[in-house]
Amino acid sequence: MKYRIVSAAAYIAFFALIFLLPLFLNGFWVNRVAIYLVYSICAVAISMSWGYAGVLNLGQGLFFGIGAYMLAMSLTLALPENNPVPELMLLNMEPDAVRDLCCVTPGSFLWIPFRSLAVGMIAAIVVPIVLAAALGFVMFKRRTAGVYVSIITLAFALIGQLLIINNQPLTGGFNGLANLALLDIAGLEFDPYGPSVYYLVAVTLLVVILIARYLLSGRIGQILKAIREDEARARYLGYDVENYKLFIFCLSAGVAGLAGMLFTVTAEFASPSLMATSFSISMVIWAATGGRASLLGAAIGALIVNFVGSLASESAAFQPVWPIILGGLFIFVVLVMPNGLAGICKGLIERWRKRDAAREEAYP
Amino acid sequence: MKLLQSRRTFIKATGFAAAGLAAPEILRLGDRAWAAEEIPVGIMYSLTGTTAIVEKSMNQCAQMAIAEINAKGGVLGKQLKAIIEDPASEPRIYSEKARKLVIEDQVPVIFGCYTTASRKAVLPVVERRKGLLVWPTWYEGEECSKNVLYAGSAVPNQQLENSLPWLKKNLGKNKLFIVGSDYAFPRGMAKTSKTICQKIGMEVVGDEYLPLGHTEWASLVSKIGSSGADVIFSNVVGDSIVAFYRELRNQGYDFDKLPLCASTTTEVEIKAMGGEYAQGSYVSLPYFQTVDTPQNKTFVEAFKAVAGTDAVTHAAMEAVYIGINMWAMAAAKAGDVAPEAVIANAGGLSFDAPQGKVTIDPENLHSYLTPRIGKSRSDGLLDIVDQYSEPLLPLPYSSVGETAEKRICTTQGASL
Amino acid sequence: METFVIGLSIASILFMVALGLAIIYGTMKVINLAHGEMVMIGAYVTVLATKHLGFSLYWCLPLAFLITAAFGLVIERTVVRRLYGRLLDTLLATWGIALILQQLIRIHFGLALFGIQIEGLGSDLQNVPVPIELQQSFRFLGANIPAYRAFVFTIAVLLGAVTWWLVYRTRFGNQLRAVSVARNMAAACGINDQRVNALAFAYGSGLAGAAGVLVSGFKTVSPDMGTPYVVDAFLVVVAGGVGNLIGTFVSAGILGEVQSFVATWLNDVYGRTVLFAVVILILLFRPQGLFVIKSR
Amino acid sequence: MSAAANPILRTRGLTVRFDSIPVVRDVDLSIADGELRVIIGANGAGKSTLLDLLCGRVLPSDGEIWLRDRNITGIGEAAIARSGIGRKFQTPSVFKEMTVLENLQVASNRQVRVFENIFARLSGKPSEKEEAVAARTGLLGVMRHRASELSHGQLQWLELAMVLSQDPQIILLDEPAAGMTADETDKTAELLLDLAGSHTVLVIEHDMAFVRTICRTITVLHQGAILAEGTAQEIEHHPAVIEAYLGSATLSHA
Repeated sequence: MKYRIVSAAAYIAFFALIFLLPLFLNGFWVNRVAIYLVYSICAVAISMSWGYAGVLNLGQGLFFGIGAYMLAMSLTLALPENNPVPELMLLNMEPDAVRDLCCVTPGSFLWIPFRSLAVGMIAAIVVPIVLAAALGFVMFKRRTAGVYVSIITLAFALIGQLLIINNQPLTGGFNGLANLALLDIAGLEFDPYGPSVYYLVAVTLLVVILIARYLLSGRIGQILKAIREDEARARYLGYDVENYKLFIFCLSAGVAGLAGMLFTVTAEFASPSLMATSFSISMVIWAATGGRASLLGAAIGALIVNFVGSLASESAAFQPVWPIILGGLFIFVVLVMPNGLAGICKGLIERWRKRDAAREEAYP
Repeated sequence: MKLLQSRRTFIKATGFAAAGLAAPEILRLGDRAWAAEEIPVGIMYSLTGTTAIVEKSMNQCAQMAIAEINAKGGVLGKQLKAIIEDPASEPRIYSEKARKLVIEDQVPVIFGCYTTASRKAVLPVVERRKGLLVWPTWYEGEECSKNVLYAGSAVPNQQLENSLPWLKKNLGKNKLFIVGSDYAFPRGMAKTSKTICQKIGMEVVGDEYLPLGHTEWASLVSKIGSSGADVIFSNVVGDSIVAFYRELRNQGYDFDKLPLCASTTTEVEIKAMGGEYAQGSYVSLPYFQTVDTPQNKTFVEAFKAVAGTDAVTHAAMEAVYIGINMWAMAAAKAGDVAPEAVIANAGGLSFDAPQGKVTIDPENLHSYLTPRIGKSRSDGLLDIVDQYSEPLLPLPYSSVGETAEKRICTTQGASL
Repeated sequence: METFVIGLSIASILFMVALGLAIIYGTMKVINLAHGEMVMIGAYVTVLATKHLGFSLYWCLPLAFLITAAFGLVIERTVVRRLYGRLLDTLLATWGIALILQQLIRIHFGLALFGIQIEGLGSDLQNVPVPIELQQSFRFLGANIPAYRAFVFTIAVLLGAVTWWLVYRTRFGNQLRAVSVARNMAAACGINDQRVNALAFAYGSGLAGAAGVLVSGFKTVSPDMGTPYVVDAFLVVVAGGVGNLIGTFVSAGILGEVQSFVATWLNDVYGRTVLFAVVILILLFRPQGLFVIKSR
Repeated sequence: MSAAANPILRTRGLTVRFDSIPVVRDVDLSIADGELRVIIGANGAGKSTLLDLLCGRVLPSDGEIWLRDRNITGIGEAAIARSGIGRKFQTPSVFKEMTVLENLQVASNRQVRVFENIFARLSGKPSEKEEAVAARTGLLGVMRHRASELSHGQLQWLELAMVLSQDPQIILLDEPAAGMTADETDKTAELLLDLAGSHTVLVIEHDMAFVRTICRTITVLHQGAILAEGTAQEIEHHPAVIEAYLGSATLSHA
């Protein structure tokens, strides 16, 4: 019972801090922390699939990147100068091509639905889910598990990144999409340096964590945990393990896509570098540092690692050794604190509980 | 703080948050006042990550240029104070660091970026927050921002208008194969090349792209061999270059029989692959270490004093040097370091750079540069075999048909 | 024909890197994400040995093998050993090792912080002199064959053969296979499974180091050169069937050829895409890989 | 061979080969509703593989498995489990990091599809059924303990309890008394006898003494094929069995 109280208190304290923070920050820091909160959402997504179900996706960056691209496409078209055809296509079209989105470059018709902002926002979540479903279906139906999943998702993300770079007339290629309108929903303009975007991100993080917690503390969370513990046993109890994995894989991809979409709003660009292996693995380390099996822990881990990282890179003394510290952190977390910061806290509470229990026994 | 308070529409809707605006300034982290006698300037070249190889030397050169300016009394009587950030070769971090420089440190100018991808990530920041980026690298053009000073950066027409006709006339070559890394610059170069080739009667027999950082060139090199090309134009970038040249040698190609002209192979890459692999190949850039001007002699000496005797100077680095100096000139002329003032006064300024005279075009804020062709020697430097007597007009949109008569990028912006 | 030869040479590099990975993965089910860094270290050993010791490329092969094997041994002893049975965690820890190794090269093992620079280290690209006889190319069966690639192919086959002999014809190999099939049983039979693990890890790393020497001669040497190799090599191992050297050999051949042919017809991006698709297909229809040792 | 009047489980010509070596050969098995059947045989006789076949872990190379009038060959472990076959392994396989109650909750939840579970809430208290099963297996006192804290015998019972909460029609048990103390073994035997009748139980066992205490019908597997079937007494005097095992002395220690 005590653990529950402590955990609830931790949630409240964290979100109180997050919601009050902008009062003390200037535009730059509001924006920077907002981006870190976006990363927190990524870490939560990793925690959902890895921490709760043992599915370690090392290609999460692909889903994040796709989410970013989907909204970025809509925001590109929202600029008046990008109508009827975005500049990137004018630069890449054949000289005699028709200047219309239907056929200015091969595949440009795919952009047509993105004239609507709503489509962009929905696609940012749905497209990652659909892709994850397709990949997950193939993987899980074939009983691919453990490290195989990790490596296949990693390779999948690499290919996705290459294809986006390779199709410059359609995607903007290596440079990505950077000339974007501000997000504007029903006249409400979201300024990346103001509290509007910050609170958009913070509220989304809150909602994501609450929903994820609601789901995962219910029956499905228990079943996923069981699958993580012993897949075969779950199967002999009649559970279609593949479907459960597929479910959490897709859910996690959808959350990553949502985070990607918010990244576009906050950082004002989408680029294939978001799909790089190193970025995907960073997400995992954020979650691992904070505690893979704790949604709040993962979110906090993302904040801490990024914050310390940016400070280190801004100090001349730390800058050259920061990658070594980061690498060391990987090893340290894995060897010494596999359940991350949250694990340490849980351990402390457990000890506290046991001490209390012992005391109660001693003095009945 | 004035800049920061624009666009706060949402905030007014929430009284809770509006209270935040009234919070004492002292509580706001990170605001700091600069000593009145110093002007902070941002320097943002990657010190880590994949492009650090080149960007490190650009960082050194930028610091050197700032030290020189300060030694001469600074800008408007104030010393420049460099704030150095490491964007780690990642557009994501470029964007973040640019925000820090523009908003938090409130620098009036950022000298930085090397790849177009990084510039594109920085662009929204400087455009929306009314900052100024001084961009150094030769690139594909196709950009006409009024918050970027393209000082010293060549655009495709300045690398191609000289070299392609030269290959045809002096070497008698007619069939061109274009290779490049897979991104906007090589593709833009290829488009401009095709336009020029059509005009001068050369045939483009193929253009192929490989992902950045790709090092397996065997298939592509053998494709060049079977394409019937008699000359190669390379827009390959970064570490792929080494593998590409080595593969050409391994498959038995000879630059005397099948010449190669490159747009991005600088002294740095040649040093890395070993001079003997590049020997005999051509490069088209406005600057080589071997350029024979008094300014260059001092520039090379000064840089070697900073970076060591076996350091090489190269075009991107020279462009950094040009950019910083021209920014200082523009600020001096404007009597102000504010980005709008600097931009408004940059047009028409000339600077005696190591490569010769460089002038900013008032229409598109790009630079008149002197096109040159160098031929690699075995020691890794290049002999200049051809150069224009006058700097050439920059046409950033030459890939989509911009000409001196029909400008696409003007003071009004780009009209495609 | 030339496309085929190119495929073979892509395959030989893939094979050399994958072979080490296959042994490590087969024995202890650990995926070493720092395996690419072993390739990188091999390449840097070549750079340093040719620059400072005047070694020729040939002599760098055994030297790099020994040095990377030593690195492998240290990694196994200090980190990997503590993580047996925690596969996903090993993945992360070895990625951390990879980061550290790369950065150590960039900052000259930390000496740069004290102002000491070693020529051949740092974040620059490096170059390795290739013996002149390997810079030629010759004609064979009507195709133009680069000597260097023929050399790479020969070494790959040679190392493959040595490894095969080692695994299937020696006492160590017996122990290795015993451990990979049934660790506890092997341990119960008096095999020192920890020692076998350590040796296997070192040997696998050494192979990667040797591959690094070969790579250094025709590709780029830089601190982050190794990263792309791991994923490709792992795909080869998976497609070939885990714990099966012949499978690794054949799948490296097939994947190398696939990439080469598609790259020639379309381009290298699609080459890689198809390669990945082929691996997925293999997993779909033969989840155990091309060659399977069936067991209960 | 065996001809139960109303078989709940039948196999026809069940065969499996590993690397073309047959491990189970042409097994025709027929188990009556409510029967308690024991399968014995030497090491490598194919006993565990036979159970693996029945629960879908191993696919047969030939032959069919019928559960009442449904062919369940090759429909997958989860589907087989859902159709009413529960399996307990020789080394207990439970969810170690979860509490006993959680283990039982996962097992007793019979709505196994993803969408039935997304919004399902958990109760912090055991349901009646879970409590009953726990009482039957003597786990009531340790409901809140993590499975990893249990003794070996308790783990065996926990797994059995999980199989029971599945409401299976048939329970497959692989050496349920392995590694138990004499006391625990007796309790297990009692439990099995208790189960028979209400459930159909198929047990693999090595320990002939244990077999005698629980058993009605015995099937002897030898080199993957059925050698004999009958009561304990019949089996111990069956000439083929005696020949195969070089005398009943060996068999009793097999």
